[in-house]
Amino acid sequence: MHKYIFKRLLLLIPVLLGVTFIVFTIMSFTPGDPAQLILGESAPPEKVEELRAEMGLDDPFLVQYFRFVGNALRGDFGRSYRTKREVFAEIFARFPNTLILTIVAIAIAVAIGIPVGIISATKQYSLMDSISMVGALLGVSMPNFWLGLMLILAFSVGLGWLPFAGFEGASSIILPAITLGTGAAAIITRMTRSSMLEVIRQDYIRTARAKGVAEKKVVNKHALKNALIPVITVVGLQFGYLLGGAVLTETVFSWPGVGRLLVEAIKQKDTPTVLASVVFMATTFSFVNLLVDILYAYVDPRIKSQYSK
Amino acid sequence: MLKNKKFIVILSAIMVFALVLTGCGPNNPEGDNGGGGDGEAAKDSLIIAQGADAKSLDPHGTNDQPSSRVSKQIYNTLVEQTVDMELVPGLAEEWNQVDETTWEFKIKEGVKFHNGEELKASDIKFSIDRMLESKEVAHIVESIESVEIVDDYKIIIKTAKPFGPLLAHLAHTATSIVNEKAVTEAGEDYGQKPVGTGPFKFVKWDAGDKISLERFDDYYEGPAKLKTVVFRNITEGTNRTIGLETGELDVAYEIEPIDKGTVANHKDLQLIEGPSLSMAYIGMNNLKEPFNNEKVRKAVNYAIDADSIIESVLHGAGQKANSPIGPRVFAHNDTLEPYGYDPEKAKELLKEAGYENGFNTTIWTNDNPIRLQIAQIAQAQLKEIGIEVTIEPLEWGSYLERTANGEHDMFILGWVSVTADPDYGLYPLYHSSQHGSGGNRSFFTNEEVDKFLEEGRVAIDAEKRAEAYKKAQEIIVREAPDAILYYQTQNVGAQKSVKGFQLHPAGHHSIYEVSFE
Amino acid sequence: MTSSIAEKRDITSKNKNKKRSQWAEVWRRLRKNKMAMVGLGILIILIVSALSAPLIADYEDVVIKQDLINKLEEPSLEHIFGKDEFGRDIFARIIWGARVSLVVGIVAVGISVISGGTLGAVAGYYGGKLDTVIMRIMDIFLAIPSILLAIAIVSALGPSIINLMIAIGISYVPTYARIVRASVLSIREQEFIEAAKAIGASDFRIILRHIIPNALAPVIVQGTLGVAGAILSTAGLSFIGLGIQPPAPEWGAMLSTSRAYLRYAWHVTTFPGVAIMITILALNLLGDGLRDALDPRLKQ
Amino acid sequence: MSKKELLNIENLAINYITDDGTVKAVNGIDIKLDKGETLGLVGETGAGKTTTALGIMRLVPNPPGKIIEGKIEFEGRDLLEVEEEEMRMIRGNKISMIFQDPMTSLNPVMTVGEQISEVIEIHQDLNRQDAMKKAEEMLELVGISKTRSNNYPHQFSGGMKQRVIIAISLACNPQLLIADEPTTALDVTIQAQVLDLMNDLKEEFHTAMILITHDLGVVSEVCDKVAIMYAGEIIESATLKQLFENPKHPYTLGLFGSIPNLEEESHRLKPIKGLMPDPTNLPTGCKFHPRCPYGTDLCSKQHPKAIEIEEGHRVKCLIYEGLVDAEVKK
Repeated sequence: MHKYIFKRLLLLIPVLLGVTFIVFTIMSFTPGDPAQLILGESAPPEKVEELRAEMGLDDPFLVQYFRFVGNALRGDFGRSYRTKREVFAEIFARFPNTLILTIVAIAIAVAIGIPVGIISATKQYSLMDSISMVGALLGVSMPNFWLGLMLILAFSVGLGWLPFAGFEGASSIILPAITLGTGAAAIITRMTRSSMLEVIRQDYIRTARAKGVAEKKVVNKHALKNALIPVITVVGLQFGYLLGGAVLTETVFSWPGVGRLLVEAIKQKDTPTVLASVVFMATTFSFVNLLVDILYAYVDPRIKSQYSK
Repeated sequence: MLKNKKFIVILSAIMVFALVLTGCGPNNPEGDNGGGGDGEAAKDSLIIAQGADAKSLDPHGTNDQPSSRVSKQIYNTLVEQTVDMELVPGLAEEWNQVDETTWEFKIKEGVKFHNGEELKASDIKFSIDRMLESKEVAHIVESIESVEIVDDYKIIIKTAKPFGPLLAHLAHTATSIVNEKAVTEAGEDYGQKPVGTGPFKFVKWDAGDKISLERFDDYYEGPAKLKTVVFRNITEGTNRTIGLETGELDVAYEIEPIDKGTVANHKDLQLIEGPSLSMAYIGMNNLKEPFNNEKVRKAVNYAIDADSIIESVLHGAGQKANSPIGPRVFAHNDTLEPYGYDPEKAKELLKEAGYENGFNTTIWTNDNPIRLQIAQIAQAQLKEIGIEVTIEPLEWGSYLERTANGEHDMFILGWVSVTADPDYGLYPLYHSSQHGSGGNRSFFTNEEVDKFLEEGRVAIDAEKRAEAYKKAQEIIVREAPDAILYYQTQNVGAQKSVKGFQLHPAGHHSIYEVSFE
Repeated sequence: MTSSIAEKRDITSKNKNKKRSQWAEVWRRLRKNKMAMVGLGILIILIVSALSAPLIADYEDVVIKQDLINKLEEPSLEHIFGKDEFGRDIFARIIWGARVSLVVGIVAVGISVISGGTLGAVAGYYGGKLDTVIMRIMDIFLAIPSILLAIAIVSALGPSIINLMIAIGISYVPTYARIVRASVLSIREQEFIEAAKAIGASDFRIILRHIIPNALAPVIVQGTLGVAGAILSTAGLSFIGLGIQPPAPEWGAMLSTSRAYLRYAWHVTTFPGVAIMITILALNLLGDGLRDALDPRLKQ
Repeated sequence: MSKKELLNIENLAINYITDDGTVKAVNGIDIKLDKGETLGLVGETGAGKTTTALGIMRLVPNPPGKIIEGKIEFEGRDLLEVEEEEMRMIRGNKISMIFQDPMTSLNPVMTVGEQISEVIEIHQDLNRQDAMKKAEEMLELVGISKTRSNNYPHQFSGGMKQRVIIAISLACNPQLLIADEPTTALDVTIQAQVLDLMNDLKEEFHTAMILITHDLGVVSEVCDKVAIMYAGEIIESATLKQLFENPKHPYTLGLFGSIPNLEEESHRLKPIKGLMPDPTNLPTGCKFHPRCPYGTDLCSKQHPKAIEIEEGHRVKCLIYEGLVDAEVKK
């Protein structure tokens, strides 16, 4: 198992190299001159040239890339073109906000999705099942920025219960997390339901029933653990998806997260910020994947024995 | 079983890591952010929302509006510009012009920086030298050749050539005076650790979220009335209004046009409106067919109904422009007649120019929603005279780069004459030396205009300058290198309990006088 | 020798027959799924109205023609969905918007299916180093959140309908590569592939004729849901200012540009929002139905 | 009802109601079983054997399955009448079942020890540790080292898994064991071992057993009585001896004809022609008539009654009702 984890961590290196290379390429070979952007709408060409040279933008592409890699290996991601701030400090200030938003959102999604999915699977074709499935379908169908705007109107303007924006204490996370988590909740509900329906048909569930195991226990002990295996994958995938997709929610709620920083940085061709944010995201994403795989092993002994090999 | 234990250890390690990370997030619930106009007696904390986070609080490191709005509270400039655009002493007590290129400034004594240092002539020399080194703001002070320290409270500024608008430039927020020691100590991180002489000192910056300032008790003009000021970053325009309504914000900049009525009619809120120094225009590439033909450019001017744009896009928050610089800017030429909306005349001009059947062209814009709307209206109106326009939204980066390269046909941009001096408002946009990235993206070339703009720049005598600029405006409007649309009215929404808030036409409003009733 | 070839051929042709009847079987099962048929029905209505949009409203005179005096007009008999902030008929824009949204969704998914599918098929079929290289590259793409990849690509290429489709398409390539690779791996081991190899069919032919049709089921399901995802992604991109060029009507852009009017003119956001929801709902219902219908374990 | 009688099924009918039509899986069957006795339930795939077994356990999946009528008397009580909770206390305790496929019948995420001890915990008043101890004993009993009780199913071979299942089913010393083709999924060599083990344990615990199989060879080794099922009906039932020496029903004869017999010289196997009828569309009259070499017009119209031709030997065929004239030969 250790060996497996080590191997996976090792794999992160080529992935990060690849990710940065792709992003660096996109940032370098597309129109838009960072120097021009820094200097704004009125900047004499010589000034722009001067700044380009100073920023090292005139060096060959590969030189620039490897300079970045070299510095990054020493923990130096450089300074933002826009804010002049150390990119690492900036991201470290904002990434946790995105992470906490995503974690709360996924927690809400799991807390809703799994129980509702189970209930709706065990009571297949019941009213409860229909209601939750319709709810789940609406959940995945709604553009989430729209949902967010309406939640603000309902809970901040209408009822005055919750803050409308920003990160001002614990209550401000509720609306953005719901906005971000709704889609995932819906997907997890559907996945849990179908996985549960699948598992409940299995022979070993029949065996359990034939042993006289109470129905409740059949569901919670025998079926659930098996049904969770594909659900864990989905939760992991959704986590990654939410982490990246948080940008819309962050914009609606003026959430000080890294998604908004990244979009802003992409638009402003702030390459150091873009690279560092993507590295952070990709690393987190890979960690989540690893966590999912470890959880797998925890739930499914077959997979565990595979890892040990 | 043992394996399970290991698993739990790993899992908890990851959880702890996540918690540590998240623990770094803000966890200081704002104590008193309510009080939507209910007049709490002791309220002395102001929360202001603007649409973007400041980039840097190093005034010499950036020249963007969101940063200036915060910097304005932290720093002072030698000369200051009142809300009526009058130049008054700031850190300089008085000044006089020794000769055409030499200015002597006497600096106020006893001015303290937030770090306790006293303001000395050396700080001013250091600041101006630093500006000259800065890529971002050097153009504002580029006329300055040298700063000489006479004594601790007297300096002499020399310009290479006579430079008329020097005082206005020294009032620009980008010429804020910084403390040499603080800058040296903070090094590259100065943008996050600003130290100025202003009425509020910097406390904390939650990146992307808010900047907290605190009253500076040793402010040389006496302490401000508010104890703390927080600048929050609320991106969505409609949400700023919502924040005012819920009482979570005290002041919100740039209320969306559609929301103005809501704020104005709200029992606890007030809408403060006033002129600004910004102008919006549709540029045309004067080097490219068919816009190299003056008649075509004029036809475009006649075809576009600026009033309907002001009405539907800005909900009336604008004034039809008759010149590239607005009435608040020095030497605005108020005798010029704006092109009226006259599609018939436009068609006639097109016919004269040989485009009886119109032509196809493109209009570029960035993703600014106002500009996108203008583009759509312009598209519809130009269609009336037979010009088929395709709208191409571009990313800001490529927009700047490609318009600088002259790849465009038409484009939409705006310009703010921050210094309220025509040099700032006209030179970059219309002088032939500024083609492309310099700011003249219409590639307008007119020797006479060049001459007048240079004249206005070097002349010291106000009347002489005014005359040159008025003539320049006349030619520019006549030759119509672009279609000037409107001067934008700026607005701010605030709780009714907020008193003493005054709009500054340049967009960065001083909070010094603000208080709660 | 000859007999063995004949035999193999027999197997392949039998397999083909099996295929045909299999699709009939899928359709039979799908038809019985009421929800899936509702979804399919909605989609057919959408497609028909998208195709007949020019008959319903003229693009130049209704869809993009502004009427600033009557902007934000409430729904009425004449304009059943009301008018938008430029005084354009929302109903007409939604009908025309169906074209844009469906085309964007389908083409984007087409791009990801074709490129992802090819990569996945090649990786799965040849295995070995080629597989490793392709899949590692896919892993790299997967590690970049897809919406961010799309944002980067659109902002690099500039927002236009084609770039939007390319961006969304590329960002989902790894998903399809993985799906196709997985099913190819399982199909590769099956006997009829051995048989086809034995009669000397080229790799290309085997992939095209045997592997791809057999790997189609999961791709169809994922693709149906993918169209829904692409429509939502387009809406999201519009929201952060990377949508398609105005004044072309696209639901996401309609929804996001009119969000400022949400509180004052309910109809301006409601109709495009509902249009998106119904479409996504229909695609999901159909996708779920297809999943069930294509799942051999449910055959009983 | 004799004192020895354990199970008495009368006129049991089970349907599966699907969109494609109603499947009459079990169609009015009667089974009697005494304590300690072994009944072989023989038939082709789809004859309704497994459904019968699930019916006894009351585990017919509902929907789509439904017990339409009949009674299942176990120790004198009709199982179709008892409460679900009580039924649960019977399952795994008084009646237990071994399923066909050992590969899928064990929960992959629980250790085999847990899976055995669970049944003990439910039905016997033992705490977890004691139950586990008992489970380990059971493992030893079926020939698996108790050290492996912490292992998961995937670490066992098919035969071993079936042994685990046998351990589960016998852990509570049931009165009746239903074994649904317990060896079909196993290798031939393993089959014999597993069968022997079951037989030994059954003898040891005095358990009655219903052995579901399509293998007459297995039946001859293990069973006391045999019932032949065809299309949801028992068409012939008899003692082992009666049936093997004197099979009556043309279908039974067909079954014998389709297995090679080493003792008798026979030149060719005679498989039963045709296929099992479509369960949603069963033939009228005698269900076997389309495939029956003696089938007549009447066979397609009249449903045969069960005729007892000697004590304990019942046949459902119009020939033995005297309505069809034919001489049935091997």
